[in-house]
Amino acid sequence: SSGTTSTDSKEAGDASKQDSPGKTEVVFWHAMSGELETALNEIAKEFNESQEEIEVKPIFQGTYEESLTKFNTVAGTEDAPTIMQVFEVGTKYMIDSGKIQPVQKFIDEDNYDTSQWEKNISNYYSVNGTQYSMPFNSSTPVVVYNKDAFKEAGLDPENAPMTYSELKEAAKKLTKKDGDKTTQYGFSILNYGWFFEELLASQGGLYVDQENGRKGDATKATYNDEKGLKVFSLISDMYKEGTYYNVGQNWDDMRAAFQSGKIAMYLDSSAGIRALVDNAPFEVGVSYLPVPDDAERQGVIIGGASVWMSNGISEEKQKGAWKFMKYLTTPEVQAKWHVKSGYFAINPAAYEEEMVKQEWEKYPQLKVTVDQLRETKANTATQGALISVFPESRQKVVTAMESLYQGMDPKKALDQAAEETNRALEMANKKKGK
Amino acid sequence: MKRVELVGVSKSYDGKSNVIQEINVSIEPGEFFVLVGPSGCGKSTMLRIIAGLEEVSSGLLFIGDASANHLPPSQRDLSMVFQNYALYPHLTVEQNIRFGLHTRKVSKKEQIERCIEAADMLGLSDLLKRKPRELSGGQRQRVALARAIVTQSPICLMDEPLSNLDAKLRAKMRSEIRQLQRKLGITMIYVTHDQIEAMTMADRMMILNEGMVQQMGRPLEIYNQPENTFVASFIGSPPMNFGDGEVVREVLELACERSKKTERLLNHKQVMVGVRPEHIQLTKPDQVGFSAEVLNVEILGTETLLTFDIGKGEQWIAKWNGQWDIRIGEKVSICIDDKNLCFFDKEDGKRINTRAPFSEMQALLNGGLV
Amino acid sequence: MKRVELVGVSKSYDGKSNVIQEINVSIEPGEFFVLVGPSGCGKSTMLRIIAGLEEVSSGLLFIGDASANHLPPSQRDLSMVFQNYALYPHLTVEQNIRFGLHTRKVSKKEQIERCIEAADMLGLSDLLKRKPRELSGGQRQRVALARAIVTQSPICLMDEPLSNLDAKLRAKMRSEIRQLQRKLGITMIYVTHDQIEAMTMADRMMILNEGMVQQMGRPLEIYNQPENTFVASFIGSPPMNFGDGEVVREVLELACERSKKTERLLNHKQVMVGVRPEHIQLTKPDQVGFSAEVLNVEILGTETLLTFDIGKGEQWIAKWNGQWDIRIGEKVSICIDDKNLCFFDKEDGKRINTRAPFSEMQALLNGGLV
Amino acid sequence: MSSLPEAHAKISLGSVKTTGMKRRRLHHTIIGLLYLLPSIILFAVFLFYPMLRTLYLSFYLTDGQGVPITFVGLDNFTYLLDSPSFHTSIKATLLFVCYTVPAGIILALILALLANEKLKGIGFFRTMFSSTMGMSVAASSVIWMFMYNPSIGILSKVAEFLELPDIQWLLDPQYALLSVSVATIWMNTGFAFLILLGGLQNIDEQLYENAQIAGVSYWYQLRKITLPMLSPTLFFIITVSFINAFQTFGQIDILTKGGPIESTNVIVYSIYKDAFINFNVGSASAQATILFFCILMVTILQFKLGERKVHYQ
Amino acid sequence: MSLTKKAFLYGLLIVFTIFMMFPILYAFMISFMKGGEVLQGNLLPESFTLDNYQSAFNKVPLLNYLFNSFFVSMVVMLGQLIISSLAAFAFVFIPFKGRDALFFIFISTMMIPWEATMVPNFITVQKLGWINHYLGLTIPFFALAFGTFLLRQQFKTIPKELFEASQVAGISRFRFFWNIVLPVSKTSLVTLGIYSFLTTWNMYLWPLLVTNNESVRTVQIGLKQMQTQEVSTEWGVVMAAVIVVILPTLILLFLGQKHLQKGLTQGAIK
Ligand SMILES: Nc1ncnc2c1ncn2[C@@H]1O[C@H](COP(=O)(O)OP(=O)(O)OP(=O)(O)O)[C@@H](O)[C@H]1O
Ligand SMILES: Nc1ncnc2c1ncn2[C@@H]1O[C@H](COP(=O)(O)OP(=O)(O)OP(=O)(O)O)[C@@H](O)[C@H]1O
Ligand SMILES: [Mg+2]
Ligand SMILES: [Mg+2]
Repeated sequence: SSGTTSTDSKEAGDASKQDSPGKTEVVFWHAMSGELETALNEIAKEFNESQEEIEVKPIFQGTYEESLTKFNTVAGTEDAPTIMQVFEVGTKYMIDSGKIQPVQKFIDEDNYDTSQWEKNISNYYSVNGTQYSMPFNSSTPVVVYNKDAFKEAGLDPENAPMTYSELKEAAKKLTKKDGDKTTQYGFSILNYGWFFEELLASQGGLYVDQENGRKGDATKATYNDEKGLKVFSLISDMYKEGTYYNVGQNWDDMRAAFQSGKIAMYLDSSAGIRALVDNAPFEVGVSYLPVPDDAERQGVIIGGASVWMSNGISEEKQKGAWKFMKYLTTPEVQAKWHVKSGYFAINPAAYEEEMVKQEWEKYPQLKVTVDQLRETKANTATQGALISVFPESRQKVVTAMESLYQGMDPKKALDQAAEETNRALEMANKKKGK
Repeated sequence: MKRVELVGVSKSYDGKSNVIQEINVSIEPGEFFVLVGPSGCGKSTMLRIIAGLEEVSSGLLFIGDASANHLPPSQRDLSMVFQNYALYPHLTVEQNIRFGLHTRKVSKKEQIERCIEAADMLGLSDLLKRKPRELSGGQRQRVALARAIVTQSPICLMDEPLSNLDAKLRAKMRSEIRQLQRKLGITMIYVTHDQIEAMTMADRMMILNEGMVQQMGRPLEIYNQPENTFVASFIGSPPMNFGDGEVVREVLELACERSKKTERLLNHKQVMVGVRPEHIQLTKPDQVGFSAEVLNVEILGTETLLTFDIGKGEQWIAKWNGQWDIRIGEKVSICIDDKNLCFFDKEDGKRINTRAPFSEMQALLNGGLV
Repeated sequence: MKRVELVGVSKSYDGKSNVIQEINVSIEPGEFFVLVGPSGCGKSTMLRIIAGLEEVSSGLLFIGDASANHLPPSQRDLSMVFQNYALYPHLTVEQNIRFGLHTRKVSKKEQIERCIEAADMLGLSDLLKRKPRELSGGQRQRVALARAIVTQSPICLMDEPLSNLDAKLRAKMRSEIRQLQRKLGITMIYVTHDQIEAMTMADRMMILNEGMVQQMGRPLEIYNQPENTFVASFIGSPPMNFGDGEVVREVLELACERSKKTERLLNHKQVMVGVRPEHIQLTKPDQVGFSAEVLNVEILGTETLLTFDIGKGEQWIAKWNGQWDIRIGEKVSICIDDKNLCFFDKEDGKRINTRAPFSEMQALLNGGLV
Repeated sequence: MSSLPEAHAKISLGSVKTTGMKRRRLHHTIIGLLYLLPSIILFAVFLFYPMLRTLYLSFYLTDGQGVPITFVGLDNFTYLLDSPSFHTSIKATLLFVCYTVPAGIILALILALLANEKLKGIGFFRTMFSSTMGMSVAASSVIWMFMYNPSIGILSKVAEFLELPDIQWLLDPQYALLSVSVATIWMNTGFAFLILLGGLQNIDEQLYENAQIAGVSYWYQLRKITLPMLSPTLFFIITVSFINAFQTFGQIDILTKGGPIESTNVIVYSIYKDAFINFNVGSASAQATILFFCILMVTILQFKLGERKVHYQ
Repeated sequence: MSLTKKAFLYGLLIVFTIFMMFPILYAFMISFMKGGEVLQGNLLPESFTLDNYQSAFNKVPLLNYLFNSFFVSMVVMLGQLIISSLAAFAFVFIPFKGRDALFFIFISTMMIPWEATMVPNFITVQKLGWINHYLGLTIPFFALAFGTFLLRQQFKTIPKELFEASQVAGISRFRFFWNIVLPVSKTSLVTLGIYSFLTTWNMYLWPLLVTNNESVRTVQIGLKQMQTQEVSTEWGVVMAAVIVVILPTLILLFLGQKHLQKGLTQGAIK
């Protein structure tokens, strides 16, 4: 009674007990919280109302890690969900788990036209021509900057730096000091592996061997090559110069730093732009990821999550789930999703919807993010790496990033991370070998 | 050596009824002051007030010459033996005894000396390393006593410190405490139920009942001239016997239909007559007595207690020296010397002063002649 | 009504020294058995063994006719008053008293009745709703007593149940307990330090010292025929006076250089002579006495205690009825009847049987004639 | 009259003693186990079984679901013992324990002593002091994260106001563990306070009365009466604090995620990461086993040394 | 007590109160702020709006969750109190062979990291069919070594005369346990009760794991549901939720405190 969602979810809960006879129940485990959950629930509700046979029940299962753990323990039992949302780095793990049904089967059966999907997104989830899961909430990194600060520093607020040296220059100008104390830093990156991966890919660098793990099981990290080193050196140099601010690992801390004027430029996810614009007390600019001066811009890798279908459940349920997936990718739904969540539309047709256009008018920054994605060149670098120990590897990269702030040599830090990733890969392959 | 003075002190725990009421007393430096009274009359409460463990509800308290109403216990410079010992269960006997001695600026060596001395005196020497829970009841009590003694504070409060000791040890302790108190000139305030303790130790004693002072004075004074029936019956064991009576022209007519000539009281009509058990005697050849039936005989060794039926269901107890083989039901002729009668007002229980005052001297002679 | 029998019971807390040793006693059904002894002699320990709260180290215990060595306390069907009360702090007086009554299959109505009755008898009626910590020491003790009384168990153990009460209340309680015990036929085992209690209440009493039985028997028997010097000095207050002596041809020569003719003991050379304080008397005209200096006078009201110097630093105490105004330092002529002398072996302290046995009869007559 | 049955004497002392005692002891054992039965069953199912399972898994490589794949003997352990990352973990754990346990207990003790004074309105303060007990770890961590935030947090505002250099509390490996410790101490104080206050109130008032009369100082009372009499409670709270400190997880997950540079990566967090993020259940089990034995050792030591000093009434 | 000492004590009390309460008040303040205000690091809200609370309630079925939390916490609390006190009683008042060893085994279970047992326990609960059921949320927590330990320490301080007195009175062991031991240990029982209630209330991972739908989920999950990762968290709403989540427990604590105070003074032995 107190709100749409609360009654919704109650109904969903109740329904699970009653098991309305005629309908096929499709349980959808997700990790969407806050506003996102509200939007998702709405979509599911509309779907349920749009037809008679299928009942989708979206259920929050904690963070990506937590829901994956849960999925792990129940996969193959009757408690397993029909659809499962998994973050991008879990892709390889899911493929290897043997507990899922690639959606390619239904695409084939249905002769479904996947070309209507944004190639740059769906690419990530297809391996050797098989589409494993359906992309759902996708995002990319962008540079976010404070236009007011730009003006103040005598920089062009409409043209953000596109190369590393421009970035360094701009950052220098943006850094403000009050005595010994820096009141505004030029630039910052969250200590999160994803941003490193993106900066690497945008120069065409590979994360692991075996064509970023897409040809076969990766055995070795390659991110400690000179391309990776460029990223690390950038951070290290700027930090030493005092134009770079360490914001830690927390998304909200980073945004707080930006909004309070502590940093003037930083990298953020495209999905977070809208709330940022709403809350910032100044004008917010969004721009493409910078690349090294001599490198050719390759674009970005898709981030976020996709939805997977369990195997070992009834055909009927799978069919129902597929129907829902198709529904999700319709332009109308995607438009809504894009507007409400800030994630990309998987179906580019959505961008033609009136709703989106209005939104873009209000938030021109959103368009920049879409453009960056669309300009991305499709290759193994921007397709993203596929390894089962991604989470572990990311932890190592984060540690390496953090040790830069302690004055560690970038090369050494990177090598150390790579070595540990190698060991994790080795273990994973060893397990798989048996 | 310090005075302790209470002026109009009252105390109430529940804010309604007073547990002690309007106590006025000045205890002189070096005095041995004994507090007696029936169980629950407020003796411990009074000690606790003097120690500063309870606030008075009204009234003033002076220690030395300073007002002490709000002085914390630690600054009153006194020691106390608690009725239920309050030993530290985690400390050994020795540690218990020495507890707090350092505050009195006593050197370590002297601490040990005093401790050994006290333990010796109290027969605790073998137990110094024990914990309280490994002691018998009387041993615990002695530890509590030792703890108070070693401090040699100018004021010492003792709440029934000997109640769990046997007669022999108690007699020894009585004199030891008294000697120590004299030697050190301590002002002692001492609660006891034991009449012998009260009589032998006290310089002065106070009798409390239901929180009110009944009488205060030297022990013999109180024994011989009890202010009222309460004191008369409370002091002396077995207690004084009472009978209702009427005095009509020099003749005392008892309610139990006996009468007796008395010259000491002329015209006080309604009286209570009291007679102490030791004053009811076997009639000697030259005396006039009356015969009464023996209802009960208790031979205590040294003496014999006889319960007589003196008519109208009233029973009087007599205490005779020695061991008497009198059979229950026998009729014995007894007599009471006129001099040994006490008279009290029937209404308010107050003592009636007689013409020939029941003086101490007389009593002594009387006692000497038996 | 149940027998309690101990056969060769010893108990040691530390596994080394025995706290009580080889106790053999059979307490008859319905008997009032009193246990006395100096502090720390093992009285409480013996009660606790009977109650089943301590295991015996060796020996056998029978309750009724069954072996009870390993019977849990709850199955022994007895009640106990603990020396330190052991009241339940969170229960009111009433709840404390009634606690456990249900196990005796007592109906609710009767529970209440018994509780009210006991509270009445013990003067606790007004305190039924209080918690133990709001009671005075004596009141707590009475609650503990009430708790034991209401159960009306066939065996009742009491560990100094009256130590914190005043003389008057104590006298009342003595007779109440005795009456109750008789009425219900309870087998009572009673520890006390109070000689009057011991003498008046006991059917039989046992004197313990350092864990060993010194004597057992009827109170008067013990008073009049103490088995040894310990018993002689422990029972009776003030205690018996002793002097070293030698009997040479019907003449007793005391160490303090006095001598006396005695016909009762012929040829026992080295003896200890004992005389009770009440038997040291003022020399009457027709008697031969000796004069001694008075060292101390304590007037107790009913009686006077006189300490005499009888030479060689030895002091004897005399107890005289009444109040005597004798000055310290005065010389008084005293005499002791030959019949009233007790003799003990100097080596082992055992009593020496005299020719004309110090019989009860004689003592009674003697007492009667004073 | 007294039928001192000869039979009594004939029963040999020894036999009565042994059979009677045996029967009593057996009876006690049965009764005792009856009282313990519910606990034992639940412990067996929900603690011992999983623990044994953990021990078992620590010798295996497992798949993501924790199903053992290969027996690797002690490999998991030897690898851990060589791994610098595990060494940092151990160091972080020990440091964390050292930072939080003594400080936390002392703070709680101070609060409890203060709140034990007989003052007007003391109930209010008691409530305030115990209030952190009502806060979930998640909620408190979120608040502390806010306070530590270098751009908008209150601490940096205060530092700014006092013109102190600003410190990135949670991002500087030098301070991160300390900062988490401070938050942890705050979170745990409420509970320790309550327990200690309860212990204080259980001390017989008369013991203090005697001390007051003896005129000893406050500190002397504290040392000679309060602490010894409080020892069962202190012993309890110390043991529990140790165990809890070794197992702290929530605040680390929220505040630092084990960073920066693994400086707050305590063992439990590392176990969590290995088991639930990296899906190395074998390695996680090995760490859990090591942790278990570490705590066990500390606790045994504590019982050996501590319980002797504890005074029970 | 002298005036200076009183003033000193009150001073200390107030300082510590500020230290202990500040974070909570801070959260309280934030819960009234709008998004932008929060990020600028204000201490006091410009205006007290209840919007955040409203949206907190709208986002997730908080009331439903609160009820579940309350129910589960209550049941666990009772279960723990009963089972722990029974065990502690056995450890203190029933002498049997191997008692100390068994006690130590009990204590050692406290050392098992919860994270290590979670997965096997989950499988057990699943096999028992307790997923999505209150049973799965409560039964596994009934046995609590911590509680047994706490109560054992408390029971040990009960004077043994009390036990002896009731043995002599012929009271059954259980009755002694029920009528004497428990009331005398009221303080510890209330403390343990509060503790177990709150820990259960604060559980997050386990309830998440053993519930697959919202029917029996608890409020901490709701709290998590309001925080996001990649997209900005609405701090005001989260803090509002934090307040909503801690409020019942704080209130309970305050009420319990009153009871506790009484218990503290009454429970005192002697
Ligand atoms: N738990 C114990 N551990 C070691 N020794 C003990 C223990 N309990 C008592 N004792 C010792 O045993 C002896 C006898 O103790 P018990 O309590 O039986 O004495 P008692 O006769 O009751 O003395 P009192 O009249 O003083 O109460 C004492 O010397 C005492 O110190
Ligand atoms: N804390 C308290 N709260 C309420 N009433 C109390 C409290 N302490 C004592 N009393 C009551 O006050 C009265 C006097 O108690 P007090 O302890 O002074 O008696 P007492 O003379 O020492 O008696 P006893 O000889 O039995 O020890 C008693 O009736 C008792 O019940
Ligand atoms: Mg008293
Ligand atoms: Mg005793």
